[in-house]
Amino acid sequence: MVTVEIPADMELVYKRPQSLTETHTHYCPGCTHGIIHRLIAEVIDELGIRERTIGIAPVGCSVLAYYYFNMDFAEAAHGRAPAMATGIKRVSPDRVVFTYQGDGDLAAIGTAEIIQAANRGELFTTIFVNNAIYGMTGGQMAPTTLPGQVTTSSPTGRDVETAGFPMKMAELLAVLPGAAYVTRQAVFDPRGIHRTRAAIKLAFQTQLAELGFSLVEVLSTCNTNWHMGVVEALEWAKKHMVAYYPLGDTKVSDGVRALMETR
Amino acid sequence: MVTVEIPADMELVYKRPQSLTETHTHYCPGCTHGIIHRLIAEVIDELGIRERTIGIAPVGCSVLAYYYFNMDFAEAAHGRAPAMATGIKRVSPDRVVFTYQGDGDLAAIGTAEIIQAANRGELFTTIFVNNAIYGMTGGQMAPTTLPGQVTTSSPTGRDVETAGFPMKMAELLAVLPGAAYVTRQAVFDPRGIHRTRAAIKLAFQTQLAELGFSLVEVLSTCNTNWHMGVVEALEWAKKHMVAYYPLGDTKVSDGVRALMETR
Amino acid sequence: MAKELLEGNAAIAEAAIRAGLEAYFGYPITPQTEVLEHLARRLPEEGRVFLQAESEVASINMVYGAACAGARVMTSSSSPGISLMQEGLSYIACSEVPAVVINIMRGGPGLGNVAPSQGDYFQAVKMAGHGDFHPIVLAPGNIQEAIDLVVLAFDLAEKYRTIAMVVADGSLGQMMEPAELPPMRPVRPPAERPPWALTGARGRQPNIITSLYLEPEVLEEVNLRLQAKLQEIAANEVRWKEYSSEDADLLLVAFGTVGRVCQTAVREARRQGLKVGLLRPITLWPFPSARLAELAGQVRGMLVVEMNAGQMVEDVRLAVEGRCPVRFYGRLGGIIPLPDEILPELERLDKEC
Amino acid sequence: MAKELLEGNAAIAEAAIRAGLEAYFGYPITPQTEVLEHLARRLPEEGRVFLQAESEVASINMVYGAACAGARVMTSSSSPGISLMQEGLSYIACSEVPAVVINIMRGGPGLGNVAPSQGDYFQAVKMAGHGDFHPIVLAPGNIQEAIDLVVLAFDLAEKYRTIAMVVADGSLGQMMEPAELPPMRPVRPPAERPPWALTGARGRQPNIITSLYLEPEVLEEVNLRLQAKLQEIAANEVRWKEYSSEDADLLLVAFGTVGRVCQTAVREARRQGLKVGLLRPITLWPFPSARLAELAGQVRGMLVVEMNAGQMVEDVRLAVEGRCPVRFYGRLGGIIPLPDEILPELERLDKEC
Amino acid sequence: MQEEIIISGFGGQGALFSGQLLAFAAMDSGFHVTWIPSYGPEMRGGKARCTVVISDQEIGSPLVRRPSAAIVLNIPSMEAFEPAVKPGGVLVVNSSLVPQRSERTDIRVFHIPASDIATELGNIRLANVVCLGTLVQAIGVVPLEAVEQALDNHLPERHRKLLGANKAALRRGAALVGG
Amino acid sequence: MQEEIIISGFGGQGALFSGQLLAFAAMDSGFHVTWIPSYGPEMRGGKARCTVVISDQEIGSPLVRRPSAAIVLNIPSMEAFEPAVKPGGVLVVNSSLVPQRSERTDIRVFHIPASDIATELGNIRLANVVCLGTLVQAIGVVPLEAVEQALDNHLPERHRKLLGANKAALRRGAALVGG
Amino acid sequence: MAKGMVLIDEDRCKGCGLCVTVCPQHILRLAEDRFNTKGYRPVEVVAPEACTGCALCATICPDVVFTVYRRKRPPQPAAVAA
Amino acid sequence: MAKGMVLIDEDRCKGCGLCVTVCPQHILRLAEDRFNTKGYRPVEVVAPEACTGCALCATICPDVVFTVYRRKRPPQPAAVAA
Ligand SMILES: Cc1ncc(C[n+]2csc(CCOP(=O)(O)OP(=O)(O)O)c2C)c(N)n1
Ligand SMILES: Cc1ncc(C[n+]2csc(CCOP(=O)(O)OP(=O)(O)O)c2C)c(N)n1
Ligand code: SF4
Ligand code: SF4
Ligand code: SF4
Ligand code: SF4
Ligand code: SF4
Ligand code: SF4
Ligand SMILES: [Mg+2]
Ligand SMILES: [Mg+2]
Repeated sequence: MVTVEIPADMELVYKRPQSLTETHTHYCPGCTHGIIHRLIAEVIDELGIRERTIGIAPVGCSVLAYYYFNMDFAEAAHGRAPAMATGIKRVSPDRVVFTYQGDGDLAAIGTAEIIQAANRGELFTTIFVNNAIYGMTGGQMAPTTLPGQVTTSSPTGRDVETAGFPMKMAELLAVLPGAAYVTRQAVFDPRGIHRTRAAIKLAFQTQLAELGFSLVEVLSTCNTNWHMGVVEALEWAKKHMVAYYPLGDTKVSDGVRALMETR
Repeated sequence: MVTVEIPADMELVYKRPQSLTETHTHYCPGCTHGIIHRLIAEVIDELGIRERTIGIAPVGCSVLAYYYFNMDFAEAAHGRAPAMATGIKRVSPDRVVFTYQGDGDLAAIGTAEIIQAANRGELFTTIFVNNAIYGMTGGQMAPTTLPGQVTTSSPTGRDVETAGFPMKMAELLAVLPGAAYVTRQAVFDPRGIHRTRAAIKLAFQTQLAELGFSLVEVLSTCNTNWHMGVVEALEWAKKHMVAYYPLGDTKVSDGVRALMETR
Repeated sequence: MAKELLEGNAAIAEAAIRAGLEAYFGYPITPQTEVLEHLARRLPEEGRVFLQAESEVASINMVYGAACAGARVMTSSSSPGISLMQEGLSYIACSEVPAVVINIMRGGPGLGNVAPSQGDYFQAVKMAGHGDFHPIVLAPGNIQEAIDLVVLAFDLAEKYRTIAMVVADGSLGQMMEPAELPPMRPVRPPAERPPWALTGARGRQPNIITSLYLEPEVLEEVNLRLQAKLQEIAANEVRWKEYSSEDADLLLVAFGTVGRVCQTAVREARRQGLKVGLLRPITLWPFPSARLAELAGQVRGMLVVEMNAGQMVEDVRLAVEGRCPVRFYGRLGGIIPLPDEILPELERLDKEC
Repeated sequence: MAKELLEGNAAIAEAAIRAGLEAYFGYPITPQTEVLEHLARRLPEEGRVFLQAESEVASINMVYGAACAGARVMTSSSSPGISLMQEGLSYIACSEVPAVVINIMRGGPGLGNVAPSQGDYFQAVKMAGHGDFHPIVLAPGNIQEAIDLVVLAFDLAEKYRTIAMVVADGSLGQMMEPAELPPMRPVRPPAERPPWALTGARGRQPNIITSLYLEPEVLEEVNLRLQAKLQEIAANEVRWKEYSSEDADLLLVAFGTVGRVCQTAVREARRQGLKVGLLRPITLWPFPSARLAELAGQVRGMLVVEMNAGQMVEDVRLAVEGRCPVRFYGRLGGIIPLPDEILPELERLDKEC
Repeated sequence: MQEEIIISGFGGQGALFSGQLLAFAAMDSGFHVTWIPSYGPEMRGGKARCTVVISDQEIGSPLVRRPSAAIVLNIPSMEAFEPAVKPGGVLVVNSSLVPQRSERTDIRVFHIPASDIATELGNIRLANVVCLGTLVQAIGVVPLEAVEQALDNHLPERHRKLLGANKAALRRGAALVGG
Repeated sequence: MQEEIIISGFGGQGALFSGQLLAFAAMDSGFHVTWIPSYGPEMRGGKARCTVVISDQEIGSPLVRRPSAAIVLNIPSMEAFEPAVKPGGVLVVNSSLVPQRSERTDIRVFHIPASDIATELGNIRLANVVCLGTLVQAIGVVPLEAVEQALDNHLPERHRKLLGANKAALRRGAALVGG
Repeated sequence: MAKGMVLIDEDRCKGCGLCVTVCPQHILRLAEDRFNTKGYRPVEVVAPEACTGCALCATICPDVVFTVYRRKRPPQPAAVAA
Repeated sequence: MAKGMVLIDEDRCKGCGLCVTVCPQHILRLAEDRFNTKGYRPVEVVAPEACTGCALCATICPDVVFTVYRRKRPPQPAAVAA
């Protein structure tokens, strides 16, 4: 073991959040799931709610999230995390509940569950990782796959004539009165990462203040199934994903606005 | 049998459409399902497409619609009519396909199916009968039940805190690019009925012109489960439903607008 | 408490409340909607959770969530709705959280009709969705038993951390008969939720509830543990009732509504001089196989009567293993076989065995 | 056509195309995603319909729709996805439209893992969702058979207007072996769709496809018709393979991947002087019960080997009815039992029977 | 002792409710009892009937094909149950709505103009209660007072004002049974 | 005749592909053959192995616990399969990555510096093909030419330019088997 | 002479009364003296001569009870194109 | 004297290179001579003295490899309130 002397006049500006376990993740090198995990953990640390937070992992590449977050966790059936979260939150209203879901999970098989939970204004938070593909099953088309994007199930590129246009979930969910805070962010560079962190924090605060349902859509990459280099994937995403999926808040309820202003 | 002499100078201005069978319906007296059936049948007659139209009945009070429409019909599983319609239309692109769905069917259990079909721009037409209640099962709360409305599953009135606000499906579906024509109409008086008919016609024309998905939300009554008189139900609906659910088009694609202009 | 004239569905719902039900998630479907409606009224009165879900898929996953949080939770539905819950049931089975599910069966397949049926016997006893699992399946024959078995379902579900399913049909759900409700149990306070529950990792290691085990060796171990639990249940929880079986040389086997119809058939057959007995399984899983095997040595033949095309009869045959003839009589489509149809079958059995 | 080295999942997909598949609706899930991916590429090439559905619930209902329209249609999935299809399957069963479903089973229950398993035997053979129905269930033991059975599945589904399900596991799906694809059948033109199909009521009375029959008497009749059809299938379509069974005095019974593993076990056992035979059911429903009953008179004992906790063994016991001992050996969680585990079990059977 | 009573009419005639009254009365009188409805397949309206079994021992089948007593409130019910009543049993016919007369001699038949009597009592919907009075009196298992008690306890709030009329209807029906 | 070969390494070492080459060669040589992969439970990377069974009769189990021959491309594979090879069998070890040596005397062991040879041939990823050459030569069931033929037919388009190098690797591996 | 005329398919009528409320001529009412085969009090025309053939009754009737006729307009002199 | 300092949890590193692209000081690179226990080429600091402790590396690293320190600012004379 190497012990490193930290000079006395150095102060800690970044350390592993307590809300993450020590376990190494199984994610591919450069996968943005890791960044998003970290941001959530940082926010939970900052809000001091780790010991009363219950997370729900989806089926998708982040299916093992429960090994990485240092808190109570459940693993949902594919797409059903919002229903499970509803069940948990309704019987444990003083706990903080969040779901972590991919785009196949949330925007395909789980469409009904997320829309209805949002509409009911369920008091949990959803972190929605949009990487425009089904990562875990090896790169099939997701509801969010961009027009023309090649995947294993759209081998000649997504054909909007037969598969429809990519779904803008943040815009769709914003229509529902039960949704108090809905935003879209991206973790393609440090600035975006900082903003995403702030958004995640606001989402959890929305929950803590019982203002309604909150969701942060995070544009992400999947270099492996996009068949790109890590940096190339970020560049591609910045160029193409952000063009289709505009960043920013799609829904800020009055309550949330008040919250924003008091910060 | 009574034979009636029709004076020679009388011309027929209204007769039973050919697209309805002779079968008497099982609907309660004054139930607006009957009006909507008739309008669909009239439009199909007018467009001359009866012999190439395939309808899909939902699970709901209109589950037996296949006995009343004089054309090929299937009975779908609860909420899955859009998936079934997708299956039919994809393998029979030159046929006209429509689903007839209630609010429990379309806006609760079938949320995912209708949203995804609309998003893919499936080339079928949906007639969505919003009567703010589960009629067939005896009057439980629907996703569209109004705030405070008493039903057997919201015995003290719909509580928006726990059940959320009623879902405005026409507005929600309008967000999706695949939806070419989405409108909300009401059959509470002859004027509304005429407008609804025109909307249904435009919806079928949208399909015929292959412009995308089309949906007509029809505000309706369920005097039986609202525990009101027939006329009272219409009055209540005109006052309360229309206030919450604004009438009119929520989505008219460019193609549909062109269609409207050429009419 | 004195007996009251209770309707089956309402009795089931109220029994659940008395048993300490904390939360109900469900979706309307005939012929069980009265369960939901009763709870819609009563649970908020009691300050507990009632939520009408958007579908049965959502219901069962809400149940899954609430169960993970350690709450006493239940859903109810009828055949098509239960089919939609199969994936969720499989997750619950593997995750070993307790859940109570009521299936008031109706005529099938497909949309079928809302008349009484026992067509989901196989679905209930052979599996919880995909994978190897048997929920505990309880089949009341009358309303008092329905009440008692609902209470038992919660206790068994929690004791074994498993799914306890109560199956009945619309005739039990809609009939009325005098019965006594149990006293109201206090609701378990959230602070006393079980140690494995997801309650927030305060001062302890995080709890994880999952059904994912990537390594086959590990998943095999999980499965062996599940199987051991099932064996324990099979050893301890078999329940059935016998009527006039001591001296019987012909045996009727029937459950639920048909079971009680067969009680009448036994009486009438005895009046005609046939020494008929009846075994009415109360737990469909675990099944009273050992007792049936024993009786196979005593009787000349068995007649299994069901409201389906012959499902439980397979379990009877498995128990009997050819030691006596096992005949079947069934009605389909929502028709309840009546004593006057069963008697001729008994006479035939009497002659042929 | 000459044999090619084919991967199981791709072979299944291509066989479906050769059999005249007009439309595929499916949702990705390991270990069958290659079926979907192959079809995603090939069907559009052939000008046919490929659609990735939003879920398995949607997939099966799209299949239901396309089948109602009279098209040759198929979906594929793996265990949790098949659980989600249970309601739709029940509707299809009652509506009597032909549909082909592939289940490449994985370890369960719940999310389990993606390793090979036979945990869904009961789910496949005992029912299609709720109500009384058995799909035809075909279990290939190798890739050539997978190809042939996929083609057969379409033919049987159409002949009997029923569900034909092909069940295999991920090891068959991912292995390669030489096999021959059938010639490409011409796709049936839309104009030649069956007379019952929903094609538009041009010059004929409307066709109605439903599974709703409100009157119990009518639903009973529908069910009796379904049961008669099932009996016809049971009488005509039982398929199995035997290996060294002529002189066997011990019999292995196993299906699919385990069936072929047992072929090796038979060889090795014979090398050790045990007169072991093997019966490998190819149709799991209808089950080769009659032949097993016959063999029960010949052999001293049977050993059923499965990748589950013991499911098909029940059908073997039902067939044998106690006429010879039936033992079980199983591995769980995605582990394939190998010949060297099966041999000691055979030796034990030899000693004890 | 076991009585198996079917009460049959169309929806809205109160067949189900009068069966429940009988069931309450039987329960309060210390009997085992079951009440089971059966609706027609029609979603609304259509036939409505119930079976009440009253016994001094545990009740097996709550349904019977051949009742020991029946009330028929309309023509289809008459057609279905007139032939079904067990020999020695009782049949009460609302003759206001059912013109045909039973020819059976092996049962006791009461043709009573129940709807007319009910109209007379101020509410045509009391016809079922009139018939119930006749039936209860005829089979004699449950005292009429027990049914009155059941009315006291279970008449829905919104019909409370008709309590007196209900009791009168019951008594009028009962009075039609000759000593 | 039946040969059961396991080729094992970690993801990316080409274990699966060289097994397929062998399978193609065996098929073209008229044998029954099965190829079956097994991945580790890890989603990405991790172990990758396949089993190839070559037989002159119908093949039962496509999986074996004790292969008649094995190629081990990394240390965990060595640990797993060195003891497993059947007596009389063949073990090919990529000694560039696996330092330990097999002590077994009942099998034929080839410790070959496959990665080094591959690097020498211009691409370290050819190590698996070097090992395959050794194995094919050692077991002698399939002619080396059949494997070359398989390379000709099945080397993926994007690796086409490495065809020559692949063949060279194969031959280099084969040459290591002493007469 | 009546401008319009309606035929009533009486046995379809469920007596809901909707047509009664919309008829601008107020000439429809529910029969007070009889039931149809369904058991409902069917609609009837009180003053057929007042019917204008406007078809509003048919427009609202959920049960397609009405067939409506209207007197042809007498051939009008063709308007002169402007 | 360096303004900042990073600790590297080397075995967590997957060598994705993201930190390398964002470090404003260009002092990070992937090791060319070795692998970590995961088999990746881990990140290393080329010129520790140039580190500003800006933590951008930690911000983007998906695998939480970095711990970052920054030199405390010497106590500044308190600003006079305006
Ligand atoms: C019911 C069911 N259907 C399908 C699957 C297979 N499956 C696992 S993950 C996944 C999609 C994952 O994609 P996404 O949600 O976008 O997450 P990502 O892996 O991209 O993070 C699918 C289809 C499953 N496990 N269960
Ligand atoms: C899977 C499933 N769940 C529930 C039901 C029961 N069910 C039948 S109709 C219906 C709701 C009908 O309401 P709606 O769609 O609004 O139609 P309406 O009757 O009001 O016209 C429900 C819940 C069912 N048949 N299947
Ligand atoms: S497959 Fe894609 S989403 Fe999954 S871990 Fe790898 S990079 Fe991330
Ligand atoms: S219950 Fe309501 S929706 Fe159904 S037929 Fe009656 S009025 Fe119409
Ligand atoms: S056509 Fe017009 S005027 Fe004539 S009855 Fe109908 S609504 Fe009245
Ligand atoms: S609207 Fe139609 S059904 Fe209603 S009363 Fe008039 S004619 Fe009869
Ligand atoms: S803290 Fe800033 S300067 Fe230092 S290594 Fe990280 S990115 Fe570079
Ligand atoms: S970003 Fe993290 S994982 Fe990637 S190279 Fe840098 S330290 Fe390693
Ligand atoms: Mg994704
Ligand atoms: Mg409705």
